[in-house]
Amino acid sequence: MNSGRLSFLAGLVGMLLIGWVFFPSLLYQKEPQPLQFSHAVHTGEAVGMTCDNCHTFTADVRSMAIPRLSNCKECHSEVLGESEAEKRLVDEFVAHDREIPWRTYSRQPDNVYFSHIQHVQIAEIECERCHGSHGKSETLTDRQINRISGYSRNIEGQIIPGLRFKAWDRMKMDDCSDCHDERGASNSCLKCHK
Amino acid sequence: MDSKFITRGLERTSLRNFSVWVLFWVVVLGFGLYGAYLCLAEGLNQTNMDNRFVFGLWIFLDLAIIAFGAGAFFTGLLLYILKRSEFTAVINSAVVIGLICYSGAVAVLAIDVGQPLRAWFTFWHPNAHSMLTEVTFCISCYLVVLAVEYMPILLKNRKLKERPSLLVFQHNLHKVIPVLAAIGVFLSFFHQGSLGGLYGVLKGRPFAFREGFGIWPSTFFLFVLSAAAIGPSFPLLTTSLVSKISRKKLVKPEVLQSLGRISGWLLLAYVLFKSVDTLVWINRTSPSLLFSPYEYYNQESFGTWILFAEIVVFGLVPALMLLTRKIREHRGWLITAGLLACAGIAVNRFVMTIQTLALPTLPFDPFLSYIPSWQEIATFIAVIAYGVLLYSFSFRYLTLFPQERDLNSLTR
Amino acid sequence: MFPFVYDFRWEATSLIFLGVFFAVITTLMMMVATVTVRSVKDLRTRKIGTLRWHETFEDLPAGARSCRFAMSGFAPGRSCDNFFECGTCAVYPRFRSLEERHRPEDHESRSGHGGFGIDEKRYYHRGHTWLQEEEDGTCVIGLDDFAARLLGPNPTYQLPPAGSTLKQHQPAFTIQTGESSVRVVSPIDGEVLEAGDSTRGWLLRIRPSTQLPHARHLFRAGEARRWFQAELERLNRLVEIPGVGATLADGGTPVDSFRETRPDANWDGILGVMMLDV
Amino acid sequence: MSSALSRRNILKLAGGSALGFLLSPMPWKMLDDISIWTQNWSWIPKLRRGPVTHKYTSCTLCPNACRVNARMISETPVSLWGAPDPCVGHSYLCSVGLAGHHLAYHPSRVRNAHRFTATENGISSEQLSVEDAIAHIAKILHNIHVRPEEGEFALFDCRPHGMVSDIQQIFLSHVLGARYIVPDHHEGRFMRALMEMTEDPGQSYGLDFSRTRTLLSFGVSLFEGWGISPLVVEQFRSRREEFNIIQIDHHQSSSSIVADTHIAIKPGTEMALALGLAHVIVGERLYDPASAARAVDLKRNKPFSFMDLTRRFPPGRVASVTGIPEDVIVRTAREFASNRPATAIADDFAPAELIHSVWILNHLVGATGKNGSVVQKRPLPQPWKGAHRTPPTRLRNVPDHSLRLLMIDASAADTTVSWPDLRRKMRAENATIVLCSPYRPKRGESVDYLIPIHAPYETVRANPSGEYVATSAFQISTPLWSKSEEGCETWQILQRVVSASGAMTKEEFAQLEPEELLRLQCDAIFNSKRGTIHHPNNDETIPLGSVLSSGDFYATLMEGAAWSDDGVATSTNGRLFLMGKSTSSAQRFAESVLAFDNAGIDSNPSFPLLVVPVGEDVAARFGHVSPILSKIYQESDLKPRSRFAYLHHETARRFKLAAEQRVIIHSPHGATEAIVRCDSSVRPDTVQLSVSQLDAISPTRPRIINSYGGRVYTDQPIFVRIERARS
Amino acid sequence: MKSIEISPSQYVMVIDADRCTGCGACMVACAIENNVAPAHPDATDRTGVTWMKVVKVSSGNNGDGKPACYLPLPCQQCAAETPCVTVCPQNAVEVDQQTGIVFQMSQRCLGCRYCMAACPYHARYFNWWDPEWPEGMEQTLNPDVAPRMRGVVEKCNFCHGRYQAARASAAEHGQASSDPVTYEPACAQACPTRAIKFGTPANNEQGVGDLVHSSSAFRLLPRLGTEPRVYYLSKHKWIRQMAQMEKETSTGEEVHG
Repeated sequence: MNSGRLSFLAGLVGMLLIGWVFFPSLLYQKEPQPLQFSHAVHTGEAVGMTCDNCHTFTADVRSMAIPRLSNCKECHSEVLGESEAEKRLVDEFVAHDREIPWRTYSRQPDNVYFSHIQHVQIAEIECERCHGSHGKSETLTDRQINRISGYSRNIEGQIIPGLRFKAWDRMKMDDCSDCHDERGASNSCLKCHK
Repeated sequence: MDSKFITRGLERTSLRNFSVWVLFWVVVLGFGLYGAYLCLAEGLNQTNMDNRFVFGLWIFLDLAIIAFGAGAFFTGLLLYILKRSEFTAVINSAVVIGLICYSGAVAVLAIDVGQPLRAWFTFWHPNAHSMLTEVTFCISCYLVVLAVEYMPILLKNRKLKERPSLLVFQHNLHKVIPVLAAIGVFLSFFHQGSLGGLYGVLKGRPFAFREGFGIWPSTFFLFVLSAAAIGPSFPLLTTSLVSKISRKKLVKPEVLQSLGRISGWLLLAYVLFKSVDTLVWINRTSPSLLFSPYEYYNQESFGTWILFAEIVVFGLVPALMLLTRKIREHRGWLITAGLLACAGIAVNRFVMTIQTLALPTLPFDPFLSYIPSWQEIATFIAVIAYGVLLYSFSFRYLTLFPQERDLNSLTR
Repeated sequence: MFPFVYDFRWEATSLIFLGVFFAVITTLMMMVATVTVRSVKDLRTRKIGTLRWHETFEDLPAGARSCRFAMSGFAPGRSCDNFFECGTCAVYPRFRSLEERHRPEDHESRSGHGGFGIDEKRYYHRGHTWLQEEEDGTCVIGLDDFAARLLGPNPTYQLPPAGSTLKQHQPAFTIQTGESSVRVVSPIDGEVLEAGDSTRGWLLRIRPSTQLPHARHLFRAGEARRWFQAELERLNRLVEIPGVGATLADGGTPVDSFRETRPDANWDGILGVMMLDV
Repeated sequence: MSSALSRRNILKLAGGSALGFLLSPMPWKMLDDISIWTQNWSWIPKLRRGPVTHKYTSCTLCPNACRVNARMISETPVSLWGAPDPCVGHSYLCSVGLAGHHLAYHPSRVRNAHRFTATENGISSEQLSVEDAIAHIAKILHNIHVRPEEGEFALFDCRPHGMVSDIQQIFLSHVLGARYIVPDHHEGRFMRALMEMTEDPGQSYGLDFSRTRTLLSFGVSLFEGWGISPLVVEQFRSRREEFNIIQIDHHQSSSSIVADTHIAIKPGTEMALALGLAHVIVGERLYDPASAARAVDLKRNKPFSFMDLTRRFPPGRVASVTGIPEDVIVRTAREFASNRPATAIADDFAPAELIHSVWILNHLVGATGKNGSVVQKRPLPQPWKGAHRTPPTRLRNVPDHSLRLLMIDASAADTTVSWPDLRRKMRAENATIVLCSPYRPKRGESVDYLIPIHAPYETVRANPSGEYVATSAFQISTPLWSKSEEGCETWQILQRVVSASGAMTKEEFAQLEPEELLRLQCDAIFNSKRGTIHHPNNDETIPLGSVLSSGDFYATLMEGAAWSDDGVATSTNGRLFLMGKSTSSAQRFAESVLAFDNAGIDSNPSFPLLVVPVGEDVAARFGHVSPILSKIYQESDLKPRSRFAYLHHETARRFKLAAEQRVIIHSPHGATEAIVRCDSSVRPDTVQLSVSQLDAISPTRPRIINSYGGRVYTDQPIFVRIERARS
Repeated sequence: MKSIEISPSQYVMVIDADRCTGCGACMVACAIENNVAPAHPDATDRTGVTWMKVVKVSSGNNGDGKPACYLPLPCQQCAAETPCVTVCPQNAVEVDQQTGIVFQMSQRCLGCRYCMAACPYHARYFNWWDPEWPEGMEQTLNPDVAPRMRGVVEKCNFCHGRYQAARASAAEHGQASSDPVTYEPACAQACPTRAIKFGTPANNEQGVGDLVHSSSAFRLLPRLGTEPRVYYLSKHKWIRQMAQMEKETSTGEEVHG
């Protein structure tokens, strides 16, 4: 009888393994960032910059909050520190004035309308609430794009079953609507979709 | 050669004839599936539906075959709940037909919907006020119930009975069938009604709009009653058809006659309710929305004759035929009465779906007509072919008609 | 559908609707769960044999299930509802006392020939098998004349090995005849001692767990004869064998093999119906 | 045993993995992701991100030169909207203009030159570079230059209007015998007819309806297309109550539906009505005394004089000819004459005698007087005033089979040329047609060379305002896309062909770039020191004087500003010649009026219904418009559709026809099929058919005019009979 | 007939039927603003996607001098018992309480088309084909509106892209998020004769608040109780009666079935 139970268990454990381990790594496609950038150095006491020095928003939500080369060029017109990434920045990008093709982590889907102005300026929500400790990160991790849905893992959630322990584990619709409920903001579709 | 699978004591055609028959229907199924594939791959532009005729042949025939599939729940109601044991003769066939009708209807709905991959949204974000949510929930549950009811019939197959686990499972399942039948009746009451309610609630379509009791329009109860009225007639028709094709006596004539009688009573009740509802609709509901009923019927293709046909020719006449003993006794008349009753229900579903959309609602709308494209017809032929195949296999390898063995002398 | 979904509607209609839906789903799941649990329990408690007999019994046509007292006229038209287990049948004592009062001769065991292969000292079972007690307490099982005539030319027997146990009304051995095979039901509980063969006149020698006279469901002499007559009528209705009925009336011997008279009949089906293996 | 073991084990294994599958996140995540995938299919376009900016330019799709405010997302236009324009006053774009930025992506857009050679199985096209194409054409031009008897060289300009046409005329003057062909009917014909009736011939006029109280329109499509309609729409938009519109039309066109009163007239009899109205005005002395004094032949009633002509059109007779009740004619005449300032207008494509009689009406009510709505305007200052140029000749007047090489300038979107007429002008055996167009030639247009030019908004183009505007204005159509590839303009191709063929001698601006030519035009305007500059960004107007240099002037124009001239102080007060200045024109007018007398239009019993032709998706079929116009012409039946025959309800009832019924339309020359539609705006005893249906039932090809109002003229009326089709 | 008062802070559109010249500029502007693709070659007037559809209505026989008129038909944004919202099985369409806009979420729409059967105004359109733009034209798509896919229903959302942009700029200038923002939909901006007026009765933009109560104002099929938010104006009685289904000679007598 145990040979029957054995094959049952084999099937069970095998599929659990596939589901929990191989499936996530298979599902997400890793895209390395074109250039390494250390938030920690820039926001550390040596330089002392804050988020909105580089990430500026305008009322119309379409503008990408990702800084353009002009922000970097203000300081890095020539090599300042000794990190290899900065040398590459100056040689490859600043010299040829080529925009850095950053891989945005939390790129808003086309049908989502999320205005940073209303959240950061009016609702006074700090960046960490949604973007977590990205501001203190030493290196830029690879962006993981879901091969089926096309969205990045920062939105869909680091933990596959979508459990959320820290606020920035997941930025899916449920999280937005929970936060809206907490603060009494309306949850009607027109608020966030276009 | 496949006699090991055929129940002992039942005569079936040779495997060669049977495979020819199956091959023919498989070809028809293939043609139908090609039409369905086109609708899925190329998109719904393959059909002749448009922004006015949002529902076409598929929804009309879906409603019709789900009403015909009501045989399963109604025979179950008679046998397991009202303890009319003479219907054990037809219950298995009724359950198989019910399974075919419902699974076919759900398959066609999957193609009719623009984004089938998002079908689970209706379960995840249900809108309890919508009749279509209720239909979706109930039909999927009832499909499960039918599948579970089909299991014991399947497991009674001569070869499958050999395996102890299947025999035990079938035996215990058989004990539970009455509870399943009760659930089936409950679910059927709601989704047959909601299919009617789909159109009754449309205040934007005065031709279909009806007041009712509580949140349910009167078409809710009319559809349930008409489905119940067809419940007995359709198995009666299918049994006669199968016995003609297989050239065997399958059921005692009295069983068919009592089916006819019950169907007659229910049809009479339905015709009565329908006439009362129509008069209320013509004199109070429609004028209150400033849509004079006369305008619905002054179109060339939908005159008042269609109302007369639905209520009298296909309603009252078959009801009276089924209620007079002499006519019921005569086998030919019994079948014609059943056919008339089923046709009445089909006309009612047609009027509710196609005529509602054809009639103008805005004062400057033209009256539009609609002819299904070959892809639509092919998809539906696929459902019919699937039904015939499933029934043929069930009839050959499972005992759908317990009385068959006693009725036919065991001579070739 | 679930409260944790972000746009779950907490209004009355939605709650009622989902409540009913979940109720239906849970009932369905409970149904299937109880069925599986019961099946596993039945499988584990080895009741598969009796279950198979009950299933077969329910599939028998109405004629095959007529009660023994229907044949004897005391309970006309009554069909057995206790799977031929007269031992545990509630109405058996009442009808038996009636029968003894009115027709005592049916139950003495007289030797000699009761016509149509009835041997007075043999006990007959409705599965067309007979038992005969031996002196050393064992008893012998064989196929009665009626079944033999049904089987047709040189049937082969797959007999159970010595030492295996037989359960009442559960398959004892199978007979292969032509392309169809039929399972013969064992008339009584017991343990197989020795397998015989057709030449020796008996098929099995067993040690019964109950004494034959106490096995109420077996027929003796007069009752057996009446039962044989009923079986012949049933066979006739199934197949309309000419001449069989007539011969019975005046005690003549029936045709030696029914198959020759109607070669075109579905003998596999008839065999199954007669030998209680539907 | 082993086989049973493996089979049962496989079942057990399957059971275990199924349970594992359900307990793992895989199915649920896949379910969710697949439904998100249905939102992000690869063929669904991704939206571009970037800041929103606005850019001001002007539209070159039609002579109106409407001002455009383009909404841009990082240097690519998303949508175009009207910008405030004091000169014309309207700030809206028509349905074609709204989608002007799509024309650069039109499906039939070409980027490189093609040569088409007719082979037995249709036309084969091969690509070649622009230089090679120009070289080939230059060689042909050189042969013509050397052996003139081979045929002539000509340039066909679809829209002879503005700076580019002048340059092309100047270039052509250097080629011996080259012709500069213009379409028979083009904008401004109605205004130019006024010149023959006023004293100072060189004067050009414009219309200013800002004070007009009554507008009498003889079949002009007031709310669609170019020409007069923008002026009318602006008054309709701002002064709806006091701006009274009387529309005279044989069927209920969209203009007559919105007009205050609609006079249904029998088709072709508009001139009789005009003279009838003149008769009433003169009879009851309702005319404006000042302009009466100026009118020369108001007193003389010699034969063929004005008085003699109007005497022939008493209201009674006009009523019988035009089918308009007598009291309506009298009432209209009184309303038109008394409710001043009033103006009567006719279409550029109307017959000459109708235009002449409309101007008579205008003179009578003083529309051309001091406070009338016809104003003098100074022409646009031209940098090459004195340069020698070839005079434009009408396509009609070009002798048949005379052209060896023809260049067509299709830079304007509305190529209204009817191809068979053009083909008739070409040499029979070896003729070459060169099409300079951003798009592939349409079906039926047999072309030998196709040279790609810029699509609208891809390059800088001069855009003077339309003919009818009260004061001439000038703006520049600046490109919307910053990186416009190389491409070129038709006049550059002409200049390179002419110089390559050795005909070009000296022309200082031959090698100039488009910007430099525009600068020349700006210098000319700047030196005139007249007019004002209006910038739509802040909607304020500054006088030209306040601009320091012509360079700044050019810069402001490049940002989308517009220059408009000052109004002329004195309005027209010279003498008016009601019958036209020259005796020949008077003679011609009188004969045409008399000829009209006995050309009664009567239908014969077997063909009772008169056909009223309407251009259905004319704009879409002739010009190149954005595919988005399918919303109007294909996805809705707002405009008349080609497969329908529109009947009035009574006519349908009279001929026992029902809506949506298939019918066959018989005429003496043929038959065609259609589906009946009932429309109470169609004239009772007529049937409204579309142009494409006319070919089967009319003797000659109808003259098709491309105004978005879909106005079509046929040489003579067509009568038909309608029967139910046996299906 | 109970008529609930539409709350003044919700948007209302007033269309003057006497001013509409049927030029179709609103149809083109609407399609460009909301990324509606050009028609598929086989599309007809019955299978096209036209969020704003202008219809020519002829008076039949009782026209008083004006035998026909043009009626632009956007979605009427019904306020009471919104037919499409009550019937959608998966809440793909929802009435936004603050603005009154009936917002259609094409991302959740199954394409069952039941809402199209429920809508008496035929204001909903199904993507029978995959929306396709000529090569390169997809760069001119409006970033404020998400493009749809085949198999879903879509409809006029009162230019929700412009509402959200107006809401964002209002937020930037510190306007409280409760009171209504002013914006103009694409059709109103494109109309040459300014026949389409839009705004909230509270702010009374373009005099919308008074026009709603004017004597010549009427709505389509008011008796169905859907309380549409799109009002029409016309001085001609036959147009008003036609839209409200009141017949001149009432054929009120009952017809026996």
